[in-house]
Amino acid sequence: MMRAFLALLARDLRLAVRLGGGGGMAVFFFLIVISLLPLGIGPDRALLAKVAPGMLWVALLLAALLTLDRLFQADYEDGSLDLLTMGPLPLELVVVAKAVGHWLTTGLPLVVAAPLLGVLLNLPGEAYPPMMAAMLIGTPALSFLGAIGAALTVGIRRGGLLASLLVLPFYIPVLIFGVGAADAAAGGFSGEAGRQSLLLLGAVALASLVLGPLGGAAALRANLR
Amino acid sequence: MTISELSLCARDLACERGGRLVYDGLSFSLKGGEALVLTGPNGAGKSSLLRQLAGLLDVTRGEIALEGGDPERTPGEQAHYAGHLDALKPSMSVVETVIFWRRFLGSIPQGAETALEALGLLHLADLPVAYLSAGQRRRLSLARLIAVPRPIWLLDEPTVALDAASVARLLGLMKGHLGQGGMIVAATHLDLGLEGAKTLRLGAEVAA
Amino acid sequence: MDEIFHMGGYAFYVWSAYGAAFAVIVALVWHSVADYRAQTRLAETLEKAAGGRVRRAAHLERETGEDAS
Amino acid sequence: MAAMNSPTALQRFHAYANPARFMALSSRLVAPLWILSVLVLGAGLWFALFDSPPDYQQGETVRIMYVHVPSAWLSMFGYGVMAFASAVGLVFRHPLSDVCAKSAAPIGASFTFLALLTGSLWGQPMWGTWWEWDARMTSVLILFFLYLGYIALWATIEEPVRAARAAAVLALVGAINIPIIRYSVVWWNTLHQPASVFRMDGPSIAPAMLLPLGLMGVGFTLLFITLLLVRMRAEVMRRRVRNLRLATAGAAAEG
Repeated sequence: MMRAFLALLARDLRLAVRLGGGGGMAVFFFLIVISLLPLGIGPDRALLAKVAPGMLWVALLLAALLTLDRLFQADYEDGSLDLLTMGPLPLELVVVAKAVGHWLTTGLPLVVAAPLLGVLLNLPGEAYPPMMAAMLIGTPALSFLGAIGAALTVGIRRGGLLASLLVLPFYIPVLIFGVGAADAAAGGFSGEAGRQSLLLLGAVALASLVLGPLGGAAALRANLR
Repeated sequence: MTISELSLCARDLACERGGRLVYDGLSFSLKGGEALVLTGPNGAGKSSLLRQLAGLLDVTRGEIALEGGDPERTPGEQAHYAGHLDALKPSMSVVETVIFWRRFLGSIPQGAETALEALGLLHLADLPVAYLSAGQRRRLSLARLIAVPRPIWLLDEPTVALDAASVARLLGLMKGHLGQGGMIVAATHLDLGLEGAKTLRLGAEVAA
Repeated sequence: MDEIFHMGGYAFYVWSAYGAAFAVIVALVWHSVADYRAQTRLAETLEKAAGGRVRRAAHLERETGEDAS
Repeated sequence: MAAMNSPTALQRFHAYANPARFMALSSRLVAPLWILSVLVLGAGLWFALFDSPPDYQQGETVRIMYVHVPSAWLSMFGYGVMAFASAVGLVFRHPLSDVCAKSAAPIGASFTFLALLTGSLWGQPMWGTWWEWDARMTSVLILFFLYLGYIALWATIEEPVRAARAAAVLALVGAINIPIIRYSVVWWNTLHQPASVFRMDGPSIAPAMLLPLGLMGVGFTLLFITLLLVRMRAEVMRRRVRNLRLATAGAAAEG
């Protein structure tokens, strides 16, 4: 079973690397959205620093949403998904493998790109460590919760947009606690509020690790059969 | 475990698609070494029956039972389903595709040559799937049957896009599978020439 | 010599800039050369596999032109 | 371009654009170009780091200029090469110009990134900020996006000829759009904040700095050309591999 899990994960990573698109495209989108912000609200450094944590998180959520439709859609269209359900691996673990692959190829590159973009928004130096910690904790939740939305809309034409609408409400706790962690540091008040946000974010992430595979597998079963 | 003791039974099977009853009260039984050929007009439910047997489609009524197989696994997990879609990734090479199937479907670590040899694809092993012709893709898709041993083969129009030589090759593989005590359920318009195969004509049941 | 590395107190910025430039250029050179070697090796193996069936000269003539059709 | 309209020039152009001839010619050029690039860059580095005076205003940080300015130059030169090759590719339909445009993009993008990065490292000690949304930096950032979009388009379309056409259109639209973007950004920036906060045009360059800057500029350009040739050779080989593979699959279908 472990071998089947690793085989699927390795295949997804290999496909992501070969096709290029995926994670690179998400990082590119992230970069573009962040660069549009100063063009929209003006190059006022103090103002940018104030909105930086929130905007980084919002842009990161949007970039992650953009890639959700790749999670199951391609495998559905070429018939691979049928095979994935016929293997020895429980469907829940298939969803875990897909979500882990999605995080490694999308979530992780976005987190790596975030500090560079923080520079563009004049994010204060002390906000970087908590923001990075929050993003590292929060992005797996984006992949696992996103898997539910992607599974719900698999097989629907232009399902990507619908998946975004379905998933966004689930992303709200991640956004609130994630921004909370960075804002607390940027605002200069004690580490207490930031630590609390990080803990809550961790709880959300852990819950999504359970909820995502269960919900995703249930949605796939409902959609496929 | 000898797979010749296997038997696959469908009792009183019904299928409903989009509110329409495709078939109802369908029963058959198949023993190891036997083949069942599904015939009938378009929309009679040949593909639906195969997907139900594979566990890819919910059974509206009735039941599907596999006796003598691995009790830990569903019938679908002991079957190969080759549908209209070939489940191939253009950016993976031929040999990578087969190795992935062996690892994922059968937890078999290595070795893909036998399957590629059996379908005459060995000389294309390192070629990315994107370069294959329709017939070569079909053959690669069918290489799964050989790459991962499973007792039941569910084939939906397996000869589509295959030339005469490849059809003969496939037929040889099917006979070999039956000879080892496996089972085949195939939907086809073409007369495959499988001696002693049972035939199930779909569409007639609903009309009668 | 020390004052050169000290860069009038701006060592971090100056050496970072040169370091970054060096890293980017080395990465670019490495990627370009490695890609060329890999493609050449691949082409040679494929040509060997193709054997006498397709002559090399014929390929040189149409290797990029063929796609334009 | 005008010269190419005469038949002999066009013939000569096509002769050089023949991939086999290109491979033969470039294989003789690559090694000397590597040596020349390294020599010029080595001399440039010596003057840049050890044998040029610090600036009376910017102090030692002025040495960042010797990598920053050549990178910025190549970011534009690279786009120029890419756009020109794209235009030639669209008009004359010769695949070698597509190869040239495709190969120039990652090099140009790398040097654009380097220009942004070294600019940032220069900005922090001089202006006290890593990044400022000033007109020039913003438009270089947008140029970087154009490069990335161009590369992404190439990567997305499987079939080389179709990818080349689409990418060429993008490169040309981008070339027309760059001045417009540039002016809009200048206008945008001056609207929001006075341009007097800081300016890139510092004191005019002293002759002692001109030598390392010139050497580095020439060295970077030589390096660009060398890299372009190597990448073009790799691309030609990639297409050969593609055709060989198509032939393998085709031959298997016949046999």
